[in-house]
Amino acid sequence: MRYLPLAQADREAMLATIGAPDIDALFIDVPESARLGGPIAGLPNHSPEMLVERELAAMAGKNLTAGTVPFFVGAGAYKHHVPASVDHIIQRGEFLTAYTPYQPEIAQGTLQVLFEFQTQVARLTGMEVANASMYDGSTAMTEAVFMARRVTRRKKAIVSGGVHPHYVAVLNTLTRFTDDEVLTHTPSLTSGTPGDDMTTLIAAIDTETSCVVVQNPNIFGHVADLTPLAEAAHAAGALLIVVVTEVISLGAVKSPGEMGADIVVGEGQSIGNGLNFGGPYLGLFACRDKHVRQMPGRLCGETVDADGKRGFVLTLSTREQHIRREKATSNICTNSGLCALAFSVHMTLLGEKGLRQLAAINHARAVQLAERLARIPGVELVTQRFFNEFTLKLPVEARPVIRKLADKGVLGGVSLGRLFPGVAELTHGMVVAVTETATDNDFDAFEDALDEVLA
Amino acid sequence: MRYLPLAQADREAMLATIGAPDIDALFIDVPESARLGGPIAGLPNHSPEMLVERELAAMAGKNLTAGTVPFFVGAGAYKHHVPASVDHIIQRGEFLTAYTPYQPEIAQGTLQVLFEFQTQVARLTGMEVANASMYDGSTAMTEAVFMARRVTRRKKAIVSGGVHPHYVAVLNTLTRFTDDEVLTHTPSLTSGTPGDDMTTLIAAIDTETSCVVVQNPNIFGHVADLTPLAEAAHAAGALLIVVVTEVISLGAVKSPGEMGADIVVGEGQSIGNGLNFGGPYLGLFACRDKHVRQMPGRLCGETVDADGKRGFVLTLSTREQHIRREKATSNICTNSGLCALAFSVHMTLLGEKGLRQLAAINHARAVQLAERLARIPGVELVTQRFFNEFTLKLPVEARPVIRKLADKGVLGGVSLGRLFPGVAELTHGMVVAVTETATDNDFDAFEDALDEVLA
Amino acid sequence: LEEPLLFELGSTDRCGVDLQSVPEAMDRLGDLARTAPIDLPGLSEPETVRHYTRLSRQNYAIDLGIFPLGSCTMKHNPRLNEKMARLPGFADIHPLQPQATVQGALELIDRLAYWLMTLTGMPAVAMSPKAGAHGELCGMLAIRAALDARGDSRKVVLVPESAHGTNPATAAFCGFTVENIPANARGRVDVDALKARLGPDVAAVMITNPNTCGLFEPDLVDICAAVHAAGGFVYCDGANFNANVGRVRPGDLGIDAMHINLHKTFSTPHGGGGPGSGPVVFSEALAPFAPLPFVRKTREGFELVEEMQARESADHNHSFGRMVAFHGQMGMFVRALAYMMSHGADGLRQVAEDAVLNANYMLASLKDIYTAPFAETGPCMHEALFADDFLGPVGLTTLDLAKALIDEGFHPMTVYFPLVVHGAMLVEPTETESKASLDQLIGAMRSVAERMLASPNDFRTSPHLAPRRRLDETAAARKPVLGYKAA
Amino acid sequence: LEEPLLFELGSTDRCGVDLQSVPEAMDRLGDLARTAPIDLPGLSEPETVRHYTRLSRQNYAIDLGIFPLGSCTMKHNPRLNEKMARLPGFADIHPLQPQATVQGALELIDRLAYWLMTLTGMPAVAMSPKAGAHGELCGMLAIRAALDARGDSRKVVLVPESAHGTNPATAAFCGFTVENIPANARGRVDVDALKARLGPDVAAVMITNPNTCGLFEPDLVDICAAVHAAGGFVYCDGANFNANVGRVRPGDLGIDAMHINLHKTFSTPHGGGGPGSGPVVFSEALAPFAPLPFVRKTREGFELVEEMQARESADHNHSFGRMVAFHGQMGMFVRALAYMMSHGADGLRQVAEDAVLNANYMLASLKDIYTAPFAETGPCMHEALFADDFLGPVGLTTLDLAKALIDEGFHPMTVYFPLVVHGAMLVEPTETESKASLDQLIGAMRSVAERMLASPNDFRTSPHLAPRRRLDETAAARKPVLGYKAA
Repeated sequence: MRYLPLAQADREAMLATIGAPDIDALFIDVPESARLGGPIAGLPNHSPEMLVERELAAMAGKNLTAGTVPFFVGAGAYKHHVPASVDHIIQRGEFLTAYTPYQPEIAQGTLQVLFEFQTQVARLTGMEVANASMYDGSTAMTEAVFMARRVTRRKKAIVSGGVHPHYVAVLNTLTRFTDDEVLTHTPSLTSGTPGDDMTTLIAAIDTETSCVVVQNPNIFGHVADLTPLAEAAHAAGALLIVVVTEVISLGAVKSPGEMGADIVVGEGQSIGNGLNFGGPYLGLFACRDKHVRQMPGRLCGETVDADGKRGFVLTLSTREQHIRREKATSNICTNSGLCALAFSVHMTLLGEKGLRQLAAINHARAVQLAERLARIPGVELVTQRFFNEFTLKLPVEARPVIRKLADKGVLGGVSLGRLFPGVAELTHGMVVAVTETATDNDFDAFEDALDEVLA
Repeated sequence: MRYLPLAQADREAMLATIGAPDIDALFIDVPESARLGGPIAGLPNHSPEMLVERELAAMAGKNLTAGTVPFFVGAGAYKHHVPASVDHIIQRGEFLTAYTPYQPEIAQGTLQVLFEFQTQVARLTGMEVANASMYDGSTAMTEAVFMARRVTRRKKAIVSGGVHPHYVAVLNTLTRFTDDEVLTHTPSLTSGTPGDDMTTLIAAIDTETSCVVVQNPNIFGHVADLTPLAEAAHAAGALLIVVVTEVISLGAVKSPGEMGADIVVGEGQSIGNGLNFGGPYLGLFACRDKHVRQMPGRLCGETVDADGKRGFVLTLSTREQHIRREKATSNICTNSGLCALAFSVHMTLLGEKGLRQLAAINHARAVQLAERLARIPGVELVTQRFFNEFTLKLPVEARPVIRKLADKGVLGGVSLGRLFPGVAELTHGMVVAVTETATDNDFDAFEDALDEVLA
Repeated sequence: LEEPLLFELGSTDRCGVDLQSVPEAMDRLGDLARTAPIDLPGLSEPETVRHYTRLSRQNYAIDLGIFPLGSCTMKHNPRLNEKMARLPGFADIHPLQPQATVQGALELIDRLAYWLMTLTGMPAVAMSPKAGAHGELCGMLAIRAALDARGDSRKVVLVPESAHGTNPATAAFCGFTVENIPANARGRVDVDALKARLGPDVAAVMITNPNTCGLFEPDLVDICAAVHAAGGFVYCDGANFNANVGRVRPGDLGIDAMHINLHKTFSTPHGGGGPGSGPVVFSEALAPFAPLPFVRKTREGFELVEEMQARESADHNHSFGRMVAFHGQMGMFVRALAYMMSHGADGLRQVAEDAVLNANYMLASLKDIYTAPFAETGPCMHEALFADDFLGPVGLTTLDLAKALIDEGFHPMTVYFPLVVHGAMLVEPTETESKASLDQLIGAMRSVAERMLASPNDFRTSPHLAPRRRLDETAAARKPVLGYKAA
Repeated sequence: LEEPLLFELGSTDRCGVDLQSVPEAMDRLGDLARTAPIDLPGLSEPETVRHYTRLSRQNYAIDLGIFPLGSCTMKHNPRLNEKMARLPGFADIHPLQPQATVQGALELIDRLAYWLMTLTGMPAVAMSPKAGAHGELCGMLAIRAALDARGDSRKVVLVPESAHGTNPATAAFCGFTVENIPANARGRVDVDALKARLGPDVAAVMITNPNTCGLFEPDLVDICAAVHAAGGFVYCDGANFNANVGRVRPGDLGIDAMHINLHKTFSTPHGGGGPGSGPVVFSEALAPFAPLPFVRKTREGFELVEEMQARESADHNHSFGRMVAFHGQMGMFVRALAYMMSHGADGLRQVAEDAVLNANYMLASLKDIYTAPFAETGPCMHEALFADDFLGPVGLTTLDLAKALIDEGFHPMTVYFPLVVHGAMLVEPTETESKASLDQLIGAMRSVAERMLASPNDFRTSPHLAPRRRLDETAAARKPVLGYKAA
C-alpha cells in the first residue's frame, strides 16, 4: 500500500520493542462486541492509482463543465479566470501540507500570508481590520449577527430580503435554538429596487435592533446606496452588516466601509478560487478596530521575536474556544487557510489596477448582455443598477426554461424559484451573471437559445 | 505585461543612472539598416492569459488523446501510468527553475538527484556507470558509436536491422560528414527472429569493427539472447552496444550487462515521462567503469566539502566542449535534467519490487492480446519471444488499416511501412504495444475493430 | 534574505495579469462607483511567484518532515488527491447548475457518504459541515432538534474534563448547559460519576473516543446504554477516528452522532489552517433531523434535495435546516474518496493498525526518560502522551522542550493539551511515518531531554536556528497590529 | 537534517505504487527472464515526496531569487506554460499516431515556426534540434550539405576567440577545421583580420551576436556581405537572442543560420540542466538542406513530412536527414508558444529593451568599483561584463567573489567566461527582474567588493552559509565516484 511506509519486518521489530505479541494486543481496550475480525464488509480492497483515477475521472466526466459551455450561473458563486501561478503556489508542499501555525517560529510563511490577506481584505471592504478567513460567506454572515449581539447586547437582527436566501437559511438554522430574534423580509420584484425597499428596512429598525443585514449587490444583482441605512442603524444604536457575495464588485462599487458599514462579510471565492461545486470557499470578515475583541475567527498579528525582528503570530486567541471553551466568541475553529492564500495571491497579481480593470470588464459585459436579452420579446430587465449580475423576468416560469437551455448546451442562470421556493411572485425570475470569461459567441448562443426556448 | 516587473518610472530612473537619454541609445551598435522602428509586423500584440489558454486548448482539443481511446502505439515511445506525485515533484520551483549545477554549494538538490539517477540507470542496465542523461535514445545511440570509435580507435560500426530505423537515420546523419563507416542491415520478417539473424551479424564482425549495435527488445518486439554476439564482438576487439527503447523491459528481461554489453543506451521515457508527441525524452547512457573517461555527457560525482561533508559535483568536465572546445568528446551540452528527475522519482516509487511487477503485467497483457489478435483470420503473429510489443503480419498493407482503426476510435499500432519506407517486404507489418494501461474493454475494441477492418 | 511584506514590495499601478480592454458599454453604477483609492498593491507575476515561494520556505510542513501534533493527525497528503480534485468535471462546476448537469458530482457525494456510513456502521450522514467543529455543531443541533421534536426540553450536556475545547463551546452554542465529568486515574471517563449524573435533565453526553489522552474509552458501550436508558443521546467526537478506522465501527459502540474530520482520517491537506470538512454520521434516532441539502438516489439518477417544504421525505422531514450556503466541501470530498478508494477496506484497517503501532513505539521508546502518565495502564491508541514532570527539577517546561525540538529540525508535538495532564506533550506520528523517521525523532527527543537535564541553561531561549526566535505573543495581544500600515 | 541517499533510505521490497495483480498468461521470455537481483531500492509515496522535497530545498532557483548567469538567460518561467504543456491534448499524444489524429499538434508546431521565422526575418526553420548545441550542429550540417551539393569541399570555419565553447566543438564534429579570429580592443570581432582570412577554403564563419562579452557586433552586416562574397556562410550563435528579440531581425543582418534556445529567449524552464530545445532558422540558401521531419500546411490540413524518398519537395529535396528519433521537443514548443502569444510583438520588443536596460543599469551601478573592461566603449546589450583586476591587490579572485555572493543569498554570475577577459564575471539580470531586485544585488555586490578589499582574509574560504562549503572538485575528478556503492 503506497502510502504506508512500514514493512512487515518493521512492524515486527516495533512490536518487539513495545513488548506486544501482535497488533491485536494494542487494541485490547476495544470492547469485544465491537472488535472486527477483518476488513469491513461491503467495501472494495485497495486499488491502484491508475484505477482510482479512471473511476473518478469517469464520474467527473458525467458533469457539464462550466468552461466548456456558454456559462452565466452566479447567485453567490462566480466563474472567473484564475491565473495558473495561483494554483502553482498553493500546491507548494510548504503551504499545502502545513498545519495551523501554532509554532510561529517555523510557520512565518503562513502567518505573513495571513497578515497580508487580512490587510487586503480590510482595504478591499473599506474596513479597518479583517480576520484570517472563515468557512464561507454564509457562516461569516451568521457570525456577524452573533458579533453584533455581543457588541450591542441586543438580540434582534433585521435581514433584508435581498440577502442570499441560503445565507438567511443558515442564520435561521443557527438561531433556531437561541433566543435571537431574526426578522426576515420576503423580497419582491415589483418595486423599483428588487429585493426590498430601503424605507421598509429603515422603518423596521428600533432600539431593540442589534443589526441590519443587507447584501450589496444583492441576490438580484441590484446595487444600492447604503448610506441612509447606515445612518438609520447608527441612530438607533444598531450595527450595519453588509454582505458581499461577488467580491470582484469591490473593484467597481463603492465599498461598504465608505457607505457606513460596521461589519462586512463576504464570499471570497471569486478571487483565486474555483467553483468547486460549492466548496471549499472563503468567508471574509472585516470590521472596525473598536470591535476587534468581539470578532470571531482567527487573527494574525504583528510582533517581534527575541532578537527584535518583525514576526507574526496568531493572536487574541483568548476569544477562542480551545481556551474559552463554552464562553468562546464562536464555534468556528479552522479558517480557510489555503483558499485565503489563493485569494491573496490572485489579489496580489491583480493589484488595484488589475482589480479595477477586471471589475470594469465584468460590469461592461454584463450591461451589454442585459441589453441584448432585454430585447427578447416578453423578457423584462428587472435590475437597473447592477454590477455583473442582473435579474430577468421571463414570460414563463424560469426553472423549466433553464433546464431547456441546459439541454441546448447553455448554462443560463439561476431561477429565483429554486432560490426562493414557495414565493410565487419570483418564479418567473432568473438571475444572470456575466464575467470576463464570457465571449461574444457565448452571448450569441445564450440569446439564440433563450429566444428559441421562449418562442 | 504580466511578466515584466519594470514600471515606466523605474525605466526612466534607470536610464538616468545610466546616463542614456532613451532606450534607443542603448541599441546604438545595431546597424541602422537593421533597426526596427516598432513591433515586428505580422504578429499579434500581447494577450491575456485567459485568451492564450483558450487558443492553445483549442489546438490541444484537435488531437486524439491517448488516454481517451484504446491505445496500442509503441515503437520507441510508450504510454505508461505515471503517479501524480512525480509531476508534483518536478514542478517544485527549486527543481524546475534551477540552472545546470555550476555552483555546487547551492545545487546539491539537483546534484544528488543526478547521482542517484546515475546509480539507478547503471543498476537497471546491468552496467557499472551511467551518465546524467542525454537528449533521447537516438542521440545517445549515436554518441555510443562515437565513443566506441574513441575506445577502439576503429571506424566501422555494424548496426542490426532490428534497431529503430529513426535511430539508424540519426546515426547516418551524424556520420555523413565524418569518415565513420556504418554498416546497416535491412530487416526481414521471414526469419524466425524478426530483425536480422544473429549469425549474419556475427559474420559481419571483423578486426576493423569498432562496435556492433543491437536493440533488445528490437523494433519488432523480439527479445534475443545477446551473449553470442557479445562474445564474437569481444573476440574481435569490438564493443557491443545495446539499445533499449522500452526501459520497463529491464524489469523482466535479462539486462544487457548480464549479456555482455559494453555500452547500453536507451530511451527512458517509459518511466516518469509522458508521450509528449515525441519530446522531451530522456537518453540513457551506461557503460563499464574502464571506459568512463571516454563517455559523453554530464557526469555527477561524489566528493567532500571543506568540512569533510559528503557532497556532489559535476565532474570529468575535462571531456566537455566548454573546456576542450574542438577536442571535446561530444557536441552534447545540456542533459535532460528534469526528465531524469521524473525518471528517478518514478523509479524510486516503483523500486525493484514495483518495477518487476509492472514489467510482469506488461508482458502478460501483451501475450494475452497477441494470442487474441493472432486468431483473427489472415493475421500472423511474427514475434514469438517478446516483452510488451509484438509484430503482426496482416493480409493487407498495414498503413491504411491503422488509419481505418483510428476512424473507429482505436489507435492500433505502428505500420512497418511508415517506419521503413521503401522496404516492400515490411508493408504488411504492424507493431503493437501493450502496457498496463490497456483494459479488457480496450482489447475487445481492438479485436472487433481489426476484425471489421480486415473483413 | 528577509522577505518584505507585499505592501513594501508592490504598488497600486503594478499588475501581474493582462486583461482584455474594457468594452464599451453604458455605466450603470453612477455615483455608486468606487472612486477613492483602495491602496491594494500589485506585483508582476515573477515577483509574485518569488514572494510566495520565499515565504513558503519559512514554513515547516509534512512534506519536509514528521509533524507529530497529537490530535491533529498530520499525515501524508497523496498527490493523486490533488490531481483528482482539479479535474474540471469537479473543480469547474457550479453549485446551482441544473441537477441533470451535475450527476457525476452527486454520484461522488453519494459514494463518499456510502463509504462513511459503512466505515462507521451508522445509517445516515450529513455531508455539508465545513470542518470538525462545524460537524459537532451539526450533531448537537440534530440532538436539540430531536429533543424538541418530542417536546423534551432537557438542557444539560455532560462533557468529560479531557474533551476538546470545541465540545463545550458547541454545546453552549446550541443553548445547552455544560457540566464537566471527571476523568479517572487511568485517563478515562469516570463511568460511575457519569452514570450518577444522568437523569431527565441530561440531553446528551459528548465523548471523545479515542479520548484526548490517546486512550480508547473501554466502557463506551456501557456508557451509551446508560445514556440511552436515561433518555439522552451520545455525541462522539470523531477527531481521533484515525485510530479506529477499519478496526472498530463507532456504530457498534452505540453512539448517536459523530463527526469525521476528512483531513485527519482521510488525508485531505490541512493547508496551514483549512479548509476542513466535517461530515457527521447519525444513528436511526437522529437521522430524520439531519441538515439540508442531501443527495438521494432515485430511479432517474441522483437528486439533490435542497428544501423540505416542497416534498415529502420520511427520512428527513424533521431536518433542522441548512448549515452552509451550498452543499459542503466538494473539493475535500473528492480528495477523501480518492484516498479511501486507494486504501480500500484492507488498507484502512492497516492505517489504524500502523497509526497505533507507531504511537506505541514512540511511547515504549521514550517512557524511560519522559514522564508518561498512563503508560502503565496499557497500550495507547494513535497518540503517545507525555508530561514534563521530569523537567521539573531543572526548571524547564514543555514549552522549552518544544522549542528545543525546533532547533533539532522537527516540528514539536502538541503541547499543553490535554489540559488534564500537567505540561502535556501529545505525540501523534500517524501511519505515514516510517520506522526510520520515528527513530530519528526518538533520537532527537532523547538527546534533547538528556541535554536539557544536563545543561538546562542552554535551553531557556530556544529556538536559535529557526527563521525566528521566540515571538512576543503577549505584546501582540496587548496592542494588536492586525494589518499593515505604512510607516 | 542531512538528506541521506535513496540507497540509504529505501529497500528493494518497499514500493510506492500499487499495481494490478499480474494476469495469467504464458511466459514468452523463458531463459531470458531477468532473475538476478537488480538492487533498486523503493520508497513509499510519503517517503518519496519527502526525500525529493528536502533535496529540492538545497537548490537555488529563479523562483527564489535573481539568477544572474551571463549567457544563460535565467528568466521567470510562467506557470501558464507549464499548465498548457500538460494539456492531455499535447502531453498525451504519441509521435507515431496517424497524422489525422494529431492535427492540433502539427498546427502548434507550424504556428511556432511562423513566430520564429517572423521574429528572425528568416524564411525557414528546423524544429527538431533538442538543445542549443544540437541546433548549432544542425546549422553546420546544413552548411556542410549545401557545400557538398555544389561540390565544394571547403573545410575551414572561422570562429572568434570569444565564441561559446560549443562553436568550435560543433564545427569539428561536422568535419571542419577550426581557426580562431582575434577580438579587437573594443571586445568585438577584428573585422580586418577576419576579412583578411576569407578565401576559397573558408566554409563558414561562426559568430555569436550579441557576442559573449554582451556586445552587439556592429559590423555584422559588413561581415556577412564579405563572407558571402567569398563563397562562405555565416552561422550566428543565437544564444543571446534575448537581447534583440523584437528589436532586430537577424535576417536583416544577412546571416544564413541561427539557433534559438527556447529556454533562454522564450522562457521554457531550464530544469537543472534541460531539457532544452534549439530550433534553427535558415536563409533561402540553406533552407533546402534543413533536416527531417518538418510540418507542411496543405489544403487538407497539416502534414508531417518524415522522409524525402517517397515524395517530391522543392524546398527540402536536399535535406541532410534526421537529427532525432521523433519530431523535437513538443513540450518545449507549447511552452514557448504560450510565452510568445502572451507577450506578443509589442511585449517581445519590450523584453529586449528591459533586458538591455537592466544590464546597463547593473553596469552603470558597479563600474566604479568593479573592473569593467568595455564599459567605456558604449552601452552593453543584455549582459554586463566585469573582471577581477580590482581584486588583484588583495590576492582574491572572481571565484572568491562568487562564493562570497552565495553567502549573501545570491546565485553568482557566470564566472571565467568569456575567456577573452581575465577573471571574467558576466552578469545577465534578464528582463524579469524588478529594479528593487537589481538594487538588492547591486547593494550586495558593492558591499562584498568593499569588504573583500578591506578584509580579504575573511573571503578565502566562502561560502559558509550554504548547504555545503567549497567542494573538492579535484578529488572528484581524480578518482571518480559516479554511483552509490554500499559501504
